[in-house]
Amino acid sequence: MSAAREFDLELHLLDRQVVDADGRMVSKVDDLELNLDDGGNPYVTAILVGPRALGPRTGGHLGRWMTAIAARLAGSQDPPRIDFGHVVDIGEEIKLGCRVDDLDVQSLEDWIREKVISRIPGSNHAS
Amino acid sequence: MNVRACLAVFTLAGVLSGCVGPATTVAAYKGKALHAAGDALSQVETAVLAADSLLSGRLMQPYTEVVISQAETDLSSIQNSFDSIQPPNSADSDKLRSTVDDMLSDGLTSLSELRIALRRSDTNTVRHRTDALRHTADQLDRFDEEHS
Amino acid sequence: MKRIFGVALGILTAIGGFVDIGDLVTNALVGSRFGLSLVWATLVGVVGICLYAEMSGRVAAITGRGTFDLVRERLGPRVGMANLVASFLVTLLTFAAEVGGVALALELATSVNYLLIVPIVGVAIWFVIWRVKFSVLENTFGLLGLVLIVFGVALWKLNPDWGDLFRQISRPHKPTDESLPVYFYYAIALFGAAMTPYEVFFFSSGGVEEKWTKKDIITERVNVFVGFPLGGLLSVAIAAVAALVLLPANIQVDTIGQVGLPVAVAAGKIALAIAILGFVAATFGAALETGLSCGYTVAQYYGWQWGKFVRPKEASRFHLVVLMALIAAVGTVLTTIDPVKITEYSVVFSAVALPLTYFPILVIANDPDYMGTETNGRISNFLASIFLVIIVVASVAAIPLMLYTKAGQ
Amino acid sequence: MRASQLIGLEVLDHAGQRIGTVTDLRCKQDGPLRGAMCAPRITGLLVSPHRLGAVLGYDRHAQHGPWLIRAIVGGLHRNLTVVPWTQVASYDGQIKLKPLGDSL
Repeated sequence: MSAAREFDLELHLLDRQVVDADGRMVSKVDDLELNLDDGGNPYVTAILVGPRALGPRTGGHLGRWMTAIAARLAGSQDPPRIDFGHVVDIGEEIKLGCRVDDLDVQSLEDWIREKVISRIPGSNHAS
Repeated sequence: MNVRACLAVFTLAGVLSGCVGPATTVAAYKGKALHAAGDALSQVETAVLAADSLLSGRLMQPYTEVVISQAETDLSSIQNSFDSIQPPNSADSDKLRSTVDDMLSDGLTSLSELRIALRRSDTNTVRHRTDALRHTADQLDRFDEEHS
Repeated sequence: MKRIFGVALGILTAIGGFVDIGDLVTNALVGSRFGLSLVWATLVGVVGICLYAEMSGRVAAITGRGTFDLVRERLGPRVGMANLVASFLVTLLTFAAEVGGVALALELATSVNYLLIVPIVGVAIWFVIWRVKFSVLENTFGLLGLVLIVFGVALWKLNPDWGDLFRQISRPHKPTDESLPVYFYYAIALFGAAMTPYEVFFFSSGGVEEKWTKKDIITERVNVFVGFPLGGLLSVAIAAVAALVLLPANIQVDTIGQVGLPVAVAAGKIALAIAILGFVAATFGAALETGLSCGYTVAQYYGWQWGKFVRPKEASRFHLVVLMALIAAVGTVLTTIDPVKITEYSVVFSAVALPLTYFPILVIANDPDYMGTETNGRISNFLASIFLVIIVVASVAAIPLMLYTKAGQ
Repeated sequence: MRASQLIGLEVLDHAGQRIGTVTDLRCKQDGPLRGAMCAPRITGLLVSPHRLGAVLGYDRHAQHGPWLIRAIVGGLHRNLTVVPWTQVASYDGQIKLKPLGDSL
């Protein structure tokens, strides 16, 4: 990374595709978690993913409905987070240094894989 | 174009297709009679074309059966929706109604008999019914010219 | 070998995507009512889809990402969501029309009631999407769809007065007994049939599935500028044979059976059998494309793993969306709504939804951040801007015209 | 706190005068070290006088492409100002700025 690169959060980070070390698509950057450093300046500490992060930004009935259902299913308002430490490259896509299975951010994907898709024969046969 | 507008449009469009409201004026009723005659003509001519093609060996039996029974179903729904329209109380409208209704009924009977003959591969009856349909088609065509 | 498959993708998207149930029905219907006086709308649609598909294919090749991935990134989640809902519903409606189309075509071949065939078609679609390799899927239905050339043979065998046909096309005049709003309603329907949004979703996502890169841009351009005009010619042939055989007999097309009749009249049983095979291949190919596109649009918006290039287990949500779209499509046809009616609505609503994805793709195709040096050239930008106006006008006029003409009554 | 809770807020100067809405957060990658690289630290707010631009998503950056696009989209992007984060007094519900001379 070049020295102290400057960019805009919404333009270069928000809604970008997050890809893991194997190139598998993890999620979009649905929102970003900010914390204050000792100088009082906010800085990005994590990528927030899933409907609980995206819902408020989509707004309207669909947005609220999406957030409410996800929150009830997961039993908490806070969306899953990917610590910003995992990010190794901010470019066309946001690349992570780890694999998606090591992160606990795809509970819906895992649930559907277990309950539906892997039950259908041939589900691990790439085509 | 928010989500609500988009969904409302879908339901509205769904409702609109093919509903026939009650006729009010004589002219409107004539318009509906012409429209029904035109639709009926299309179904009868389809059956004639399919039967002729079958008889001249250019069309397969299953295909013909499907086309003809489809024409029969459509013609009966054309007749039902036309008959369900309340005509304005004028002698001309009543005369118009009976003329069109007779043609539609003739067409429907010929079509049903054609379908039955077809399934029995009874070529003579198919030929006769097709000629009868051709006659009904000419009537509908003349009706169309005279009144439009 | 790669290049041949590349061209196959183009042919499939041209035939399977271009000539689908929407084109078969709309072109035959318009031919039987308006003769060739509306062919200009199909030709405008062909030029439009060439531009639109080329742009989105190039965007996919350079960025390696699908249409809706970029639409959300470029427009933000709110506008992206409205875009997604509209495009998904139109694609689902088209998917239902395609499933109905396959069943109706098979009914013509077997005279088994189409409602009995629909569930079998549903299972077959799921099996092919689930197990058959992307490139195999492309080639089979691409090449099978080519047999629709039999409409061209039928047109030639009718040996029409070609001069008169050309005059009808180049100097269109509206038939006297049809009103102007109905004329323009069907112009928009033809335009929507030619420029269906799912073709672009499938084409660009297919580009990502095939892992296109910058060097594939030439293949992509060949695919588009060979594939779509070929599809356009077939559509014109379908309209022409209907105009020559059905129009004089006062037959107005409202069933698939009528669409095939001119081929039988002109060239007999074998030609018709080939045409039926073409109907099945084109509508089945298009059903796969629309089914996958339902999955592509939603998965690309949310950023889920998508695509057939990974094992289904690794793209569970994508495959679940495709499965649910398939169940919804089969369910819609099983409600006994006439599939031809569904088709007529799907092409008009395609025209309505077009600007939603065309505009962002046009913006992205000009953005050096995304495209580097491969941004639009001056000519393509000039044409693309003209089409932006055409597409917006068609989109705005579509629904008022539909309501006014009671869907072209 | 989430980025989306800052973006879209109204920005008022210390006299309570509305300047515009936050359409983006400019940042520099020189925050505390986290894993492979420094975290992006917010250095300023991008404030646009238009609300529509932010909603439509076309207020982003200089517009390329045919004149028609520039005409439709370009207009939304005219005078975008960057307000340094040090100028921000509070950001609860609205962004209130400190008096001009104060942040130096």
